[in-house]
Amino acid sequence: MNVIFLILILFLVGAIVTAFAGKWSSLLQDGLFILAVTIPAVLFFTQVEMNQLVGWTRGGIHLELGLTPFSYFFAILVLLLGVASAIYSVGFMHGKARKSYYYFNYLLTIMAMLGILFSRDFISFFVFWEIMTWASYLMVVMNGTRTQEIGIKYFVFSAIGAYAMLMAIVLIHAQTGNFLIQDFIDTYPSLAHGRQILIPILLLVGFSVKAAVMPLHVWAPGSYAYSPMSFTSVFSGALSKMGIYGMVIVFVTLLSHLPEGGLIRDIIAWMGAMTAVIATLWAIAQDDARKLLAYSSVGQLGYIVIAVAIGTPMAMLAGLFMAFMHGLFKGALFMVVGAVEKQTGTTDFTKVTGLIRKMPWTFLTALISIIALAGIPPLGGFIGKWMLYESLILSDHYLLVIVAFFSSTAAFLYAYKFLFGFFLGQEEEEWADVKEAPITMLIPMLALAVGSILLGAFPQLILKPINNGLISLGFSDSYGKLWETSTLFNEWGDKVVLQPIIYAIMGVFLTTLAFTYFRNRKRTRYVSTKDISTSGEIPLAHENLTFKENFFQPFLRAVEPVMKKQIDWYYREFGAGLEAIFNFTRRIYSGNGQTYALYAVIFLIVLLLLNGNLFGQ
Amino acid sequence: MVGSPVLFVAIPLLAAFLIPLMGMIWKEFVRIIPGLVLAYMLVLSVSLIIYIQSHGTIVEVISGWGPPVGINLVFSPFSGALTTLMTFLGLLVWLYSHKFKRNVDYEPAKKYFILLMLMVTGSVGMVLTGDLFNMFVFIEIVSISGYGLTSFFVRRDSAEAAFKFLLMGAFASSFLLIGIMIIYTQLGTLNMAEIAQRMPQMDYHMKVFSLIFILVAIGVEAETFPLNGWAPDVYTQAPGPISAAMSGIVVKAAVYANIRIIYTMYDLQGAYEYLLIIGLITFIVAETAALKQERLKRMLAYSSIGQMGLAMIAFGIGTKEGVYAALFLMFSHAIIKSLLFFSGSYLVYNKTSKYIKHVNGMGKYLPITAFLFTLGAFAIIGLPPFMGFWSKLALLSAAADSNLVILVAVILVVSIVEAVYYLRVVNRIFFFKKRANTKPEKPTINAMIAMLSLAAIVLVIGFYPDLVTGLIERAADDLMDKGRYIGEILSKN
Amino acid sequence: MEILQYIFGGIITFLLAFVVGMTFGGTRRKIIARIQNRYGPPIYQNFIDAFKLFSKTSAVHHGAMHYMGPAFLMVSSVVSLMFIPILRDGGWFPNLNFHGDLIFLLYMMVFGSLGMALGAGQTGNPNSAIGVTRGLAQMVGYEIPWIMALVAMMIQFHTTSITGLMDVQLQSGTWNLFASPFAFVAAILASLGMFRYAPFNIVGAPAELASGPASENGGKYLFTMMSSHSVFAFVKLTLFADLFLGGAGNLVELLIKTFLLYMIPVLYGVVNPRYRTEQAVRWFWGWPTVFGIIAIAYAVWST
Amino acid sequence: MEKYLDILEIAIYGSAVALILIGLYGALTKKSLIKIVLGLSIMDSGIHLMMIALGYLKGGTAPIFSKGFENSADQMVDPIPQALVLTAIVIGFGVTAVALSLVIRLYRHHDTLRIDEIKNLKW
Repeated sequence: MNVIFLILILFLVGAIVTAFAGKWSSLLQDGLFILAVTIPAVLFFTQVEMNQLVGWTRGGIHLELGLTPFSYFFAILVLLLGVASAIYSVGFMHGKARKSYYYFNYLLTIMAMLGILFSRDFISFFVFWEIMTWASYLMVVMNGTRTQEIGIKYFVFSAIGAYAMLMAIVLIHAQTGNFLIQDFIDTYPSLAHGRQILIPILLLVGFSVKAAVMPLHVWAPGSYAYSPMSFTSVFSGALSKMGIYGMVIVFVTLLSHLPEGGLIRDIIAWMGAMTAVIATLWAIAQDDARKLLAYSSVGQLGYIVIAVAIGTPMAMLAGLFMAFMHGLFKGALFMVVGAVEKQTGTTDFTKVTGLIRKMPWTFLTALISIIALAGIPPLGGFIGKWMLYESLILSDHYLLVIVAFFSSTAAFLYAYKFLFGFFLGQEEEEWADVKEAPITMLIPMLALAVGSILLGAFPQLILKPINNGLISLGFSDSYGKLWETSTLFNEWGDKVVLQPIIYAIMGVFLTTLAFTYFRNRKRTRYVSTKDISTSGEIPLAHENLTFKENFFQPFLRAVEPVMKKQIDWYYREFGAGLEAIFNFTRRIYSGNGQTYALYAVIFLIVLLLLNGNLFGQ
Repeated sequence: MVGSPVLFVAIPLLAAFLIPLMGMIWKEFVRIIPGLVLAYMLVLSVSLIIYIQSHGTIVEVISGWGPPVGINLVFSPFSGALTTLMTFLGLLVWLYSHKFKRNVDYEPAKKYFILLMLMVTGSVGMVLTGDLFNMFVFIEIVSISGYGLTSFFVRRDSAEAAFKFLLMGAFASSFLLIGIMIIYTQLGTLNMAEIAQRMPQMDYHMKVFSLIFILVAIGVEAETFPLNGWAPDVYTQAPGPISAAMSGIVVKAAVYANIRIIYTMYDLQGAYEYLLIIGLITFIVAETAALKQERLKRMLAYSSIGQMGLAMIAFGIGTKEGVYAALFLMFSHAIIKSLLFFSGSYLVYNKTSKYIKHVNGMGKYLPITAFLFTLGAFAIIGLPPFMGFWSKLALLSAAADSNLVILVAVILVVSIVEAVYYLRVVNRIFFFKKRANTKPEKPTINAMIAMLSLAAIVLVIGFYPDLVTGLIERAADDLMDKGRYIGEILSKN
Repeated sequence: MEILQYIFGGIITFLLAFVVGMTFGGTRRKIIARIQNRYGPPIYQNFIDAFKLFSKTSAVHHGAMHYMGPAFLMVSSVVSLMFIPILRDGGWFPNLNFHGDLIFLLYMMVFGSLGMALGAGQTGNPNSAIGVTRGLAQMVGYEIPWIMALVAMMIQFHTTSITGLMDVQLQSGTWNLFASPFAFVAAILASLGMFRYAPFNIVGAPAELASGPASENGGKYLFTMMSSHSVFAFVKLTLFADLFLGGAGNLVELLIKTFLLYMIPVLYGVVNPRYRTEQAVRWFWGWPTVFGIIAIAYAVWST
Repeated sequence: MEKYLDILEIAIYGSAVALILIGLYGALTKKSLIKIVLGLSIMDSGIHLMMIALGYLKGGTAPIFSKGFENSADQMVDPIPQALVLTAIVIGFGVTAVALSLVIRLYRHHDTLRIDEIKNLKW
């Protein structure tokens, strides 16, 4: 059996077996679950060969699976996060309800994502895409909170995307006569112009939904926030990247042949930019960590979309690098939220506070990941941002630079809010006996955080697969050597050399720390956060020293005009209107049998009157 | 040849008369014999299907009278495939209700099983017959047994539903008679093959008039848009398995009749457009009406109507791909909707009002039933890798191949509505708290077998559609090849 | 050996920046005092303060982040300093001049605020947190005109490196102040916020917040913060001089140019009351941003 | 004789159409369930009558091959409509019976025979 099949089938079998193993032993189930993820992952990295196609026919449709260098890059992300989050899940789901359900859908989602990456024809692509959708849908509604709202919204938007894609797929079939992706790419330049425009747009709509591009992003905040956090780290970290995966393929292989391609790219890029801005602003306004990170994910995906839509070689590298980084740090951050939720029972900033000394390792993960998120050198996040800005400037998208930079700066606000909200600030009595998260949760978190640091120093680790992947898509190879040195440079010859920067930063940091810390260590003592100077007055016991509510109120007041109404609101109104119309039209079925008979007679008479026109010779 | 198509009609009719007599010997016969008959019909149709693959279509001439005068039964790949599907479903419905009606007295049970058997027989007859008037008779058999079965539960509003059904049915049969009459006066024959052969001679207006009367008449049974007012009521009030049989068997037969008439008998291009437009309207109206339903079975009913609309759209496309898609849709819908009706009935078992809210929290108490319902819901929405996906793909592909881009878009948009109302129910099953006054009822073992076998089909075909695509393709070929149909029947003359 | 050279150059540069920054700070206090009709502290008062803080011993701390806050701040100022050419043509230690560009510098410069904010956060003092939120909000405000000005320069001169921009001025013989005047205006207006002098001093707000983020720090912490602020002021001024005034050939020229630039926020601050945070943010998104847009338009048009 | 037959034919067709229309009117406008069922029956009768009339051949004989009529197939009335009508009448009878039994059930359940008041199932 081919190893690609084997991997997919192992996941499927693993899902079923794991789901039922819970009947006998919880420990066995956990073990099987980890194995069900790691064995295929190991197989993938050791056995799968590039560009080897397996074809077979199903229902009269020729299907092909295989691995390209481009999907290899995404597969790294999926499996990395998949394995990390699986280990984390074992700790996170311990003692929670619906564990079997969770494991089943988790494995199915990972399988579907790998399947998408393996697919070399549109039908397998779509099949895996939809499996991914419904498996993740089942995860979103898993907690049972607001399922009719959040879950349905997720599904409706997924369906909009998937059906747009399906429409494109059947149109493609009408043109080429089969469903193979490569055949379509080859015939695309010779299509009629209308189809040439319509098909990529439909595909892009499909991918934009998963990539949460405005205005199709409204499902994302709720769905990310209400899934189990251990899944959200995959959901936001890897699953959303499937949209990016598709978009890049469309941009590179299709739109480059289209005269209007540039316009479409610009529109998408601007949509991405608006997503980044609006989502960032909403993230700042959130008081719930899950929602904050959810909006933040949408915003970060916005940057990635900008980058891949611009589509210069450097922008592509930037976008894909950021996609990978986002997987790492957002995965870790969602895990942090999960850990806090597990240990305290809530994720509300206004309730939890001062956990830094209770959960130091969790805090460390959060700190590193937040620094990566904010794009501050020397971590990996900066490299992506840097390449993004440089490529935007070089490709004359100046306004986009401003917009992207604005949202990136504004991201500092919520980044700070996240750290401050959970870990800093007053240490309240209520959380005095919170313990550090279990080791199974800490290890994957820290591993991802280390990944962020590692990619800051050695971006070539991941730039190399990206580069290979882009070249295999037929992308021009002007940056072929980029990853060989750790030097980033733009076409104007300006550069950032990472190693000395990192040394300088570390050197100064350690020196200063030594200066303030080591000389004082013996003589200072730790005092609690209650023991603070308040302009000479001693705070009384009942005085509130916790600053939590309306955290960024001044800023939010400044940006109030753009945040008056969420896009959500328009969709809700639209949906409610539609439902009202449907509710009205179904009154055709009045309940009176005689009316029905009358319909029949009238229908007959109308047809008889129309006869010549209706059934023309 | 292992048997004759006549047996499809003869055996059940004979059994129907024998059952009351046998019932006097041992009461259980009333429940068992219909099952045996249906099983026999299934075996027969499967063996005939295998037979015709090597020997070609069977045309059975009854009592030696040749086609123009006598009645004939045609077991072609197309009608054979449908017969197999119907008898299979009939058997499952019987299996499902075998114990389901345990608590029902002898008298009602007798009526129930006899009528069920007759309904299946009538539907099979509609599919097999090659004679227009004979088709009318079978339609009436189906309808009358349908009226009886609908009003089975005395204490509900079932009589109301049955009366509406009857009213529409009576109009339909009148119209059908008029249509048949016009054809007969013009062409002097009632044999469908001969009608098809002589159709070009017919006066254009007469042709259109007759077609309209027949379409409206059969449209009542086939649940096309302005004629389907009875359908939701009947589905709501009939016993669960009967709803399944209605949507899986009766409506399929009616759609078959519709299609046979348009594809084989008439040569009017506009009829395809009629199918397309009416199908589309049916689809849209039904799916949107289903969105806000409060009763589970009524929702399923509208969904069923909508799916039939889809099948009609597919037939209306008129190409071979379209016919293939339509047959696939009919097949998958019959299986999936039966699964939904079967499992849905248990989810709202204890409440006669069958409100959707009664399914709240049932996932915890009836895990397997709830899982099967979910499977059915996912399949009918068209999510891969379940069966519904392949049929929907075939439909969309056929529409796209015929350059009907707008149609593809409309179907997909309305499908989203469909997804919404199904998922709302699924969410209720699993994630809502059980209501205090609902009592979960465990399915009987027979019902479970019936549901599991349907679910197995949904899954297996979903992963391996090749099992049926060959059969469906042959059926589609058969329907498209009008000349061969005429030739095969008339050669028996 | 290169490393040693970097370290040595770094230390010397740091000392220069420290001294200049402190002196400028003292001058500012004096000027403000005189305008307010006071006598004011001597110019070297800052040195005295720094020495006093340096020799004090802290008795308490609030945990790890509390220690790291000042360190982050110092990293931000010193590393930024290392990337800025002090004098043109390598008249001073080159440090890391050729290893970074403007965008890198932008991020390096905000690094400190975030790190400081973390340190302030752990103290648990609500005033610190309030100050931080105001500071971050204000930062989002002024970064917009600032990045616009920089992007305008990049467009106009096709380089993102600071040395590159200096070379451009050297070759053309005109300062960028004249070559792209609107960018200069936008950048200067943004710099008002960067210095956090009045009217943008609500972050520290000495009167009611007890100097905001810094409120829990004393002794060595405060010394570290104070010196890094001074260095940072020097960094910003030198950067402006490099970008817009053609850099400096020797130290005297550098001092004159930076002092003149320094007077702009100082004098603007003296004659203005304090803005509320949202007013400040909106102010930055008003005229400074308009100038920024004009600068970009001008840059696109002129290339 | 010829003229008489013509008039007869017109009368038969006319009465068939009239019956159909009367039946339609009754079934579509009368609110009483019984009247609706009656209307349906009348409509059926009209259709049956029309079918018979269509199969009628002017001056034809009964379609029975008996002594003396062996070669007169051309003169015979078409037998098929008659056969059909027989079947249809039986079916119509059955439907009417079912309908009336349903009416009884409805009356017991709803205490009314007005069709517009029996609307528990709608939308």
